[in-house]
Amino acid sequence: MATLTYREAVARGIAQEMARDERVLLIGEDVAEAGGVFKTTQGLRERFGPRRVRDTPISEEAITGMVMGAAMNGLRPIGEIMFSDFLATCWDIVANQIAKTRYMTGGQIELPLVLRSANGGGARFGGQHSQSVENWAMAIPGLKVVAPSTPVDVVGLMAAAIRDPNPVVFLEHKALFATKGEVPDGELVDTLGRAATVRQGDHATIVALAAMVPKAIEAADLLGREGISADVIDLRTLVPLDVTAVATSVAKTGRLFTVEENPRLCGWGAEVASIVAEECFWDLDGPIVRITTPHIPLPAADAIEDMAIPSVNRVVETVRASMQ
Amino acid sequence: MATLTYREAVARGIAQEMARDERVLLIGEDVAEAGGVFKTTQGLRERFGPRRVRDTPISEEAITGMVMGAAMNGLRPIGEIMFSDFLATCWDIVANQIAKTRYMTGGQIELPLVLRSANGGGARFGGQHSQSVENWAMAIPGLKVVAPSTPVDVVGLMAAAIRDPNPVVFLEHKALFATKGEVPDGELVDTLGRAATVRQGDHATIVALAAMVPKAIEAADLLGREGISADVIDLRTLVPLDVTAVATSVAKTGRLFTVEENPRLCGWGAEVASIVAEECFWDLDGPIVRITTPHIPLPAADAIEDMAIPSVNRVVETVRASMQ
Amino acid sequence: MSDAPSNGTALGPGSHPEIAPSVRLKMYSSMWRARVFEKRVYDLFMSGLVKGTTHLGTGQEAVAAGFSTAMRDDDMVFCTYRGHNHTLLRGAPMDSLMGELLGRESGCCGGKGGSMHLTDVEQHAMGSYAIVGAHLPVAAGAAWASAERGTGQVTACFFGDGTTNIGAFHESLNIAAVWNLPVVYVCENNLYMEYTPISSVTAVPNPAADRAAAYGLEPIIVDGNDVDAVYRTALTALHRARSGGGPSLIEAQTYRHHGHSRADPGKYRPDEEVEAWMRKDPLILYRARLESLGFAASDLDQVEEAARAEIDAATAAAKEAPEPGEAVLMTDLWADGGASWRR
Amino acid sequence: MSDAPSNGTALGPGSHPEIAPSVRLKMYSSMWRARVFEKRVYDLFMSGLVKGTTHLGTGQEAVAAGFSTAMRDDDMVFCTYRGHNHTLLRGAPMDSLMGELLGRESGCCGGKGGSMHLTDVEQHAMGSYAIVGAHLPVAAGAAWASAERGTGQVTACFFGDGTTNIGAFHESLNIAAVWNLPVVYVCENNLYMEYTPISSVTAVPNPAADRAAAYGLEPIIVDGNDVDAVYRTALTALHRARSGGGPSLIEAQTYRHHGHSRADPGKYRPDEEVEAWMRKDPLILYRARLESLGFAASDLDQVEEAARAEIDAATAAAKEAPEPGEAVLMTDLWADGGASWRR
Ligand SMILES: Cc1ncc(C[n+]2csc(CCOP(=O)(O)OP(=O)(O)O)c2C)c(N)n1
Ligand SMILES: Cc1ncc(C[n+]2csc(CCOP(=O)(O)OP(=O)(O)O)c2C)c(N)n1
Ligand SMILES: [Mg+2]
Ligand SMILES: [Mg+2]
Repeated sequence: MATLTYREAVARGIAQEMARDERVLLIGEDVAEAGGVFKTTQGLRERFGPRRVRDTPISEEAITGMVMGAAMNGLRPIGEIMFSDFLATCWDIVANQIAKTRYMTGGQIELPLVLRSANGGGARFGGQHSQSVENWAMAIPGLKVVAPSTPVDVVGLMAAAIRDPNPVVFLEHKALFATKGEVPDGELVDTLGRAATVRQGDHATIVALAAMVPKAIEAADLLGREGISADVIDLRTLVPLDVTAVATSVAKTGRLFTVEENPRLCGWGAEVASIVAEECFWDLDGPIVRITTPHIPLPAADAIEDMAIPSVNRVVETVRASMQ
Repeated sequence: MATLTYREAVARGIAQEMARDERVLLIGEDVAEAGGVFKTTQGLRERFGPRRVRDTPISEEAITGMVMGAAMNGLRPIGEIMFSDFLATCWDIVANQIAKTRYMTGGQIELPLVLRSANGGGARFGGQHSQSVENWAMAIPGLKVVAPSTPVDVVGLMAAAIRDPNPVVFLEHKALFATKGEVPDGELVDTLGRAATVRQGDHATIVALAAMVPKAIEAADLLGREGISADVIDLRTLVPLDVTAVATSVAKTGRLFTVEENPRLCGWGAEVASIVAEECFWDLDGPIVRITTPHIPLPAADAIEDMAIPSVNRVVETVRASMQ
Repeated sequence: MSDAPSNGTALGPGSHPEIAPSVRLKMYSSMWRARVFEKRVYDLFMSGLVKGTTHLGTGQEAVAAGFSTAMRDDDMVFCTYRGHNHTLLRGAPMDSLMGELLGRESGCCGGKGGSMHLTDVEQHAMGSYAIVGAHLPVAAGAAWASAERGTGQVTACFFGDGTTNIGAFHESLNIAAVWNLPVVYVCENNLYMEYTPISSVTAVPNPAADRAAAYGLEPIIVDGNDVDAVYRTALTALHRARSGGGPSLIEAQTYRHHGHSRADPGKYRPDEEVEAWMRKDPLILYRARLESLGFAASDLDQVEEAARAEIDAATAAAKEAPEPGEAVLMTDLWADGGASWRR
Repeated sequence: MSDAPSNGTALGPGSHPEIAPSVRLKMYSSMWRARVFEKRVYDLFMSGLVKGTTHLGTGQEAVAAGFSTAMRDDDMVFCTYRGHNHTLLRGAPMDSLMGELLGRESGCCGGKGGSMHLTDVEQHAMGSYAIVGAHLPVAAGAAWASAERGTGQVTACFFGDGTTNIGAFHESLNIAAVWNLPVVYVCENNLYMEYTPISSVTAVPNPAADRAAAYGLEPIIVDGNDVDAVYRTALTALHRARSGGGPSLIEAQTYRHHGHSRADPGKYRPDEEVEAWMRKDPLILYRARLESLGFAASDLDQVEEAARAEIDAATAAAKEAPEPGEAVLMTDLWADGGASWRR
């Protein structure tokens, strides 16, 4: 058992799979010599050599397109898109090519690839380097979407993503890079599509993802002291979505709250809320409430960025007010 | 009063505004000499000259970027992205630049521009030319999103979009181009953000958009004969969203159904459903049901494309089953 | 493809001997097979059996015929929505292509792809891509994998003149050059991007060749209606790529006989231009050359007849094939064969 | 900007007379103002007052100083996250820039933009763009509007060497050339894209100049550390654009003194390389030239002192300014001043 930071866990997960399978390669901007701008790929080039860990030009369409082409031809490549905001610069390759090719070719083309990217706000980087775009990816049929909240999940889900025969968008949260957690020694391989219930309670279900998970946990702890006990569900992956975990919890608690960082409209919270409003309607004892970033770009100044992203306080107050 | 096709209404709306305001220009691939691949811009170059209606190279980032830059500097440009699927090739400009610039600059930069695009399926074009991407745009703060269902709405909403001081994504539905409708003579200017209740009923609220509107109407008529009467709401614009119209109707009927063409996850239907599940929860008499395209790319073969997109039949059966 | 000249790809630049008669006959046959295929697709489109849209390669057959003949069996091809010629000549069975165009379950993509997405991975026809420029980086990636795995494969990537103005072209050519990838980029310059003359939207006269230097590459222009010239150029570029010499960018000058897509009559093109190019029909030119080289007219006639017989049989088979049913709709999104997003 | 040489932009290529002493002094002052500004930003970043990230233009001042001095008042500038120099020298008040960097309500963007998005539309500093390449087509669009409206404005667009490899570069240069737009593209080649040497990811030695021909443009390289050379090159290109001669693509060779961003010490750069370039510091070089031209040392000292006084005052003002409050968060998404998406 070791204590790793979330950022170290990224490198650990990739290294585990690169050591196991020589078809796994990593490309991206500054991933090799520099070890990544977030130091998430540190040491990989030294360990696996300059051909398997390679720096690219600033050419996101080339990075994603090449990862796709290589996956068609016997590799299991990983492409890094430095900030998830930049996925927009290669969205055609991601959403129209990578996601659709298996279906459109009647299953002829398999694309075992991973696109990794640093997602989310809280770093005072401003509107073009802070977005949470997990909902962009979730809205595209053919992409799996992973967004872990702890170092151990990073390692295990990274391994699962790399081994998955489908394209996976793997979102690492910038605000979590420095967080630490225990990671068992040896090979770790998790399963995509399983949520984790990280707190147990009876009165409410709080569903969260990535950097919102620790906030939801803290909020649940505070609410617990007031007599409102909540299940906190860490979705971990958006596609496949663990509807069973959410539905089971809502059947018990009767109330659903989602805590999401992406801007309000059409986020994953809307999807989860809609599923529950359809499939678990008769279990509900009150409104489904989404706690989100407002529908704005994230501002740079710390004073207002902190107001935009859901806070522990906002979760506590929203749940409390809604449960009264 | 004249009878126009939906495609003629596009040209009529643009022409009305170009005649009124010389700052309005149109650029795009094959929009000028050829009058558009869907013939939606026919006659504009002849009428307004080759400088105001201009063909571009195949450079979607240039088209959208230039429209943005021109809007900063005194023009009110319209850019055509031929198929809405191609918005992915310039999504950075649309989602990260155009949408965010006013906010990020503290309101210094105004972007009165319109991006028009042919949206939607049913034409047997296959997975890369058939998508409904209205939810992509809705998920981005800073974009208004318009998707009319009738020729008269096309004209009036086009005028409103062009006059709006904000960036507007204007989605014309391919399956509606040949449909006809009465359009009054003279200047037409509609309002963004107002839904239309196109059928009145008591038992259910059916919310639809663009090509799903005629289907929802037909379904409501059929259901009406079985004693299930429904409000049919044509949203017309997704941003601003006419929550009032939907909430008022649900308060009356107690049941909400959405009929949307985009793939299932994170569509506008999820947003509408979530709003109702939060704000109108106590009005609801039963589950909120979304009728959507499955979460797949659209296939090309007519036999299966027709199965994928919500049909009148599917709406009737889903509502009927859910109301029993 | 199996009788592609196995020695061809071992040739260095400038060292091509005469083209063997069997190779010539094969290329003649290839062009005819492509020609009759597209003619039939056009007729079926006009009669409403091919739905949606279709982009014919008629007039541009020499490019696909020359390249496919020069390739090694396991070389890969990436092409566009105007990809029928390439997919067919790479080896995809005519009936599976026709089945796809008619939206049948027998289609190469089971009806899910349609005219713009013909794919036959078994034949190394790695797909037809319908969004301009997108397949260029994908082709680079396939080539990268060949290089890493040491398979000796070369990737050929075909696209149009209009494609040279989109960003993905630039990114792909640059990285292909920097990484010295075994990929051959072939611009089929047919003078138009849809209805717009390429010269009116492009900063240089030769949209591909005049950009080669921007990637440290040699400018290469070939008469795309002369199948022998294409074949020789292909051999050189494939050899270069296969022997570690890196990518090429080739501009093949050609012309489409039909409009851009569907029923477009192509009226935006000057009559004289069309007529001049019709006189340069690659099939007519090549028949004249083969006759002057002593090929028997009857042998050539037989090639043409075989092509006609093949397309008739393929059409009949496709028409008889069933349409895909509900069971097909929700398959093949994921590697497990299904389309479920939930648990 | 108001004392920019009004005759400058009327000059044709090659016809520049001597640079007037007042212009030289102004450029020296510009470089110093930019230098002290960035130095202060660095210190404030290290002390935690500037948060997030920041990309300094230290070492590259001559490019911004030369261009801003050559421009007409209403010419427009588009730049990147490494845009402090350009925004400041276009005329944005130091305290509003510093306010933005400290996340204050007094900031030019009210605190919403931050270091990477400095903008001052009143001064025609049309924004700093943080996604590589995105502002190139936007600049083309602004230039297009000038041309259509007949304003006579020229747009200057600054970007780095690494930016030449992204698709938006290609699309912008092509359309700017085809539409003959009054835009001047300036690549500040500082040899690195972040931590990666540009030569290791680019197919040509001069990332911008070697691509000019791909857009029918002349290759132009200028010593980006020689403010006089930059100024003259700027005059020529601005004149060409203003008089209908179309776009230019200029490669200004320069070097950043700091690392790429934040606290990056830039250790990936060879010591000798750094030292050689430090000797080519544009401020040192220019002071030497001005002294050799007979400018009084005391006048030059005074310029430097004025810059220092200005940054001290600006810093004090920014520190005193209030942070934005909740009221600011939900403003300015829409033209009506608000951020509501519903009715
Ligand atoms: C990104 C993108 N923009 C626009 C289109 C629409 N479109 C399809 S084909 C075409 C013209 C392509 O011209 P060219 O590259 O010369 O190929 P050709 O059709 O002549 O073979 C266009 C604009 C598209 N498919 N993708
Ligand atoms: C599309 C995109 N990809 C990657 C980045 C991350 N990034 C920021 S600056 C930079 C290097 C840019 O290099 P260059 O163009 O030479 O400009 P310089 O920083 O040297 O001024 C990179 C890769 C980005 N901002 N946008
Ligand atoms: Mg063409
Ligand atoms: Mg640089």
